[in-house]
Amino acid sequence: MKKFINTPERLTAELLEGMCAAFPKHLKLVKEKLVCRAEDKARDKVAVLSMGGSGHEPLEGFVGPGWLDCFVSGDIFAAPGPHTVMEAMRLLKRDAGVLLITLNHSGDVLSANMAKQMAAMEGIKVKEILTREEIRPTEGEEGRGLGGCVLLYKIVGAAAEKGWTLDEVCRVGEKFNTQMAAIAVLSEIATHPATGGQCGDMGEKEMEICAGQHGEGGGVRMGMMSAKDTAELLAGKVIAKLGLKAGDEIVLAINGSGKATLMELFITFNDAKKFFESRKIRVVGSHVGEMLTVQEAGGYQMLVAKMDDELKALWDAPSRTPFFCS
Amino acid sequence: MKKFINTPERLTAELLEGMCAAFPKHLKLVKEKLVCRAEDKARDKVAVLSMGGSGHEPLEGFVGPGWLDCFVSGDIFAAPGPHTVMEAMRLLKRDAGVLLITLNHSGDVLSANMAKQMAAMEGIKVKEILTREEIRPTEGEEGRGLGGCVLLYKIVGAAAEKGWTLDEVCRVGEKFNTQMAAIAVLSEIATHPATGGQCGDMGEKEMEICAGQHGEGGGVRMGMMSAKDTAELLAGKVIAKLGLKAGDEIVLAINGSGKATLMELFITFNDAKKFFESRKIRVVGSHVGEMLTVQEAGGYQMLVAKMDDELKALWDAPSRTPFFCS
Amino acid sequence: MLTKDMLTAMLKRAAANIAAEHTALSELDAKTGDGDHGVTINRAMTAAVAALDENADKPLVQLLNAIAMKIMMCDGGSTGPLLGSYFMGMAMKAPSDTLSAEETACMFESALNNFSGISRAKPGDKTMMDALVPATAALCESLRGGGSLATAFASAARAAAEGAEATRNYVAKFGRARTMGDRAIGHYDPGAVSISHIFRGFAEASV
Amino acid sequence: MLTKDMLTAMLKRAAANIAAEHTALSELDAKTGDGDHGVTINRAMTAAVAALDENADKPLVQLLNAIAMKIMMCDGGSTGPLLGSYFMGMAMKAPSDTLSAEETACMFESALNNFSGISRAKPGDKTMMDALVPATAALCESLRGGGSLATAFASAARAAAEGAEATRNYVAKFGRARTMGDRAIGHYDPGAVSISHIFRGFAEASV
Ligand SMILES: Nc1ncnc2c1ncn2[C@@H]1O[C@H](COP(=O)(O)OP(=O)(O)O)[C@@H](O)[C@H]1O
Ligand SMILES: Nc1ncnc2c1ncn2[C@@H]1O[C@H](COP(=O)(O)OP(=O)(O)O)[C@@H](O)[C@H]1O
Ligand SMILES: [Mg+2]
Ligand SMILES: [Mg+2]
Ligand SMILES: [Mg+2]
Ligand SMILES: [Mg+2]
Repeated sequence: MKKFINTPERLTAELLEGMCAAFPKHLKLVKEKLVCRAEDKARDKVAVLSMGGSGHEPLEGFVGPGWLDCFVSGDIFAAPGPHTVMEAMRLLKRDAGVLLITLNHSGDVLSANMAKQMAAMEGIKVKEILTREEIRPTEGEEGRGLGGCVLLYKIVGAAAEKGWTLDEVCRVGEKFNTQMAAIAVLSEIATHPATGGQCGDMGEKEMEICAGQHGEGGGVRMGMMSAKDTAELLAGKVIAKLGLKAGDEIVLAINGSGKATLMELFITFNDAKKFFESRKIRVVGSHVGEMLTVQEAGGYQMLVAKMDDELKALWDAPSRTPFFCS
Repeated sequence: MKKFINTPERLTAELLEGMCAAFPKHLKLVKEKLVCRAEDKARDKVAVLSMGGSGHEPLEGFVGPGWLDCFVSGDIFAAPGPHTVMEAMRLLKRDAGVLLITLNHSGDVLSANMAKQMAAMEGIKVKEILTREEIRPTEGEEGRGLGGCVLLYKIVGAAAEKGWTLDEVCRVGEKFNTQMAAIAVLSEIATHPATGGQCGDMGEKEMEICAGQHGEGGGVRMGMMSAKDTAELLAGKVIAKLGLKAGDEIVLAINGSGKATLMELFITFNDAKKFFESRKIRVVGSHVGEMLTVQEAGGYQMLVAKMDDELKALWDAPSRTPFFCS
Repeated sequence: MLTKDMLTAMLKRAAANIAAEHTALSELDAKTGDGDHGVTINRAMTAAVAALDENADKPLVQLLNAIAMKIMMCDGGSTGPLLGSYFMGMAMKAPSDTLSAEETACMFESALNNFSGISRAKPGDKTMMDALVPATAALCESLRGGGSLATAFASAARAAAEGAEATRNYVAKFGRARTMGDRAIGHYDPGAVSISHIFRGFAEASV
Repeated sequence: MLTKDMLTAMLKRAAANIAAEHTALSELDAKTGDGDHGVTINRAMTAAVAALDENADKPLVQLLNAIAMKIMMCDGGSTGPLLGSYFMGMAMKAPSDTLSAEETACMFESALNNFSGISRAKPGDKTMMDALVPATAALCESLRGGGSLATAFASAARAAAEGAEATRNYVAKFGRARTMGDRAIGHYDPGAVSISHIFRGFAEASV
């Protein structure tokens, strides 16, 4: 492992400090692990909160008007403890309520569940949306939460900003959540930046689809393919999963996993968009870039959500955050 | 080389198409190689143009209100031909004039010079700023143009947007240009995405400072160091080069070269900022992310410019582009 | 009779075992997970020891609650909330600083019970449960059958080790290995291995 | 007498040589530059051949101008503008489709002259100039001394090859290798090597 870092113990603290220092007009760091808006949202609007381990930069930074109010960071690949999540809930506590977005990973779910119990005891009004939009190789398998959460942040962030009630924000968020899908392709495995260890290994000419985030290895291995063939393979699975048909409208985003160059991501987006359009599925919103990385993992996640007029209005609503220019 | 690409011949065409398709509200592609604003700037304002080989994504995309009007892309690591630059000048031709920003690399300079000659013959009013802000190991050596151009785009883009004359835009641009410095550290060498070849090689525990962009190897090799030690070494050279002293104000940006994780970049920014502040040099503007990459090269560029009130106002001016949220 | 001091010594010994094994545990996790279990379990056990030191003069129930809180304040991935609720469960059944054999058995059963509530995994699902369930059963059976603490914890440690060993043959139903299907077979569950190191520590400290 | 057809054949042969060597040329560029010289020179020479084919029935002066334009329309890095101005310089001194020995010499001198104007490099600066200057000198000396075209181009090719060979000993003053200082010594300049392949092609086609 060849990285510009300092002590492994302080990786997360330093990176969050650096992120907030680099974007002081957008972000402020509260209590070491809570990335919050530089200027708080009005208290009469629903607060939106998410959480997850670090090492997935810039996931912590989708905070700002029309986005999250706070992201609770854990340490490298480790969900934050229930107490830290609880701290964020206390900070955001308000009559309008708090929406927590949890990605379906064992640690996050365990932490969120305990934090919600504690919040209930303190009378904090919390609702939760659990994302598990990952497409798995076989039907019936439960998906994990991948980068689709970022698209969801945009939707519920916009709804909350408009002053919708917690029930309404939750309703539109759940609608979006059930209409989105993510599928990952992995070509190189990440290293854990604190231990230097690699999660699994990958042959010279191999790739893995449905690979999830860290290279846990729950996907399907196959030979490396061209950008176009890969994009079409993944897009085909998305179409099947979401039951997309001619006339449907989608948001399409390509999320780089870390090592993938922007060149690869743009080429892939281009191929994917053309494929959807050849099926008469219209791309009405899009993004390409790093949203949820896994260190220097190779490959990307294709993120797709089926849109309707209500969702499109939220997707297009103005917003401000360092890592997504709308 | 393990990349999600299609035919090597169409790399640039496909990536530019994908970039513009992904950000249709910001960008449009004109004639295969010209990345232009989705909505043209008013004709009575100075147009700003830059150029360079591809493979450095997202450099082509700093286009939009308060940024460039057009970026002329060449092919992988190859300056666009004089004719393509000329085409862009014809497109932007206006009484207010055109400002061309050229990075000091042999091919770009040769192309720009020929294009300027042709433009003069066609009566197109063009001025040029040549960036060569790179810090070289020994004094007197001429620097190359690195990622500092992006900071310059912001400054002259803002001035042009305000309706300043070509002379005024040029003056403030040249002022910024002489007050900025860039220094690169390279820890892993990029591959050429069309040939698959590597530019040079690098030992397991080696890094190179003053390394420029492609690993041409004009820098100083040394053992890999911590984020903090590296940042302080580079920042020290920046202070010396710009003659920074207590009370000075700077913009500080860390530009990832491709493979560097955002984690490394944030940690590095944090260390660099603290170092400047320990010298009583104030960071009044900042950015961290990928601006000018070199495929999956390891390491980053530290970009610094000395600011004054006029420059600060331009830096803070509102702007809109896909890869820099202001 | 299990005293507060004995339990303290047992926990410290367990933490020392984890500290010695954490690199290997992360390597195990790299096979079926995200390669950090050694980091998180070590962080949790280090937090437990810190809580032990900070609260040495408090009654056992408070001591155990402090351990649970401290663990849940760590960024523990799956491990933090699980281990935190284990200690919380212990605290629920720690009536005094000196526990009879029956009280000791009840305390460990309560720990398992509270753990299961948030875990939802069953034995055979390739999780920490695979070591915890047999270890607890062996411990309680021995204690209730009149075995000494040393005998009881030795038998619990053996059961935990066997349980962890058996995870090699399982497909994972919980945790990150869940998506691997059959390919998880042949790999140990790192969490179960950690539990076996912890129970080995209990046994080593109670001879 | 150099005819348009002979020059066409020479250029095609030169382009074929470059096509055969382009991978090696990129590898050379990887040592001291950005590893793409084979790509750019091949692109430029391919453009030249395309222009030759598209304009086969035009007078020589137009043919050469078309080549120059086509090359300058490529994304040629340093190579495009340099080679483009070389052909532009030829066009400036191509009075008819059949050139005398003196006219041929003048045309190649004009090409070098126009090239130098934008290059600004001198022999010894580790650039294409190191092959172009001696090749042009040898060509003109031979032509003016009454040598046949075959002899003249053979001697130009030899001089270009020697010039390219000598670049190994130079420090670069232009191009991407400029920043390497002494470390460029021991490596060939890829541009100069390309020029030597081109002049070798001229010689091969004029025997
Ligand atoms: N629901 C669960 N019940 C019991 N144990 C679990 C559960 N989920 C995960 N585990 C345990 O957690 C271990 C992984 O812990 P760790 O690596 O710290 O967390 P993460 O998976 O979040 O990275 C697994 O080996 C498994 O034993
Ligand atoms: N000013 C110059 N004069 C003559 N030749 C030059 C000059 N600058 C660069 N070159 C030549 O260009 C070659 C590199 O070409 P190429 O790789 O195509 O361009 P780039 O350096 O832009 O990648 C060098 O080997 C050198 O021979
Ligand atoms: Mg983890
Ligand atoms: Mg080049
Ligand atoms: Mg783990
Ligand atoms: Mg080159």
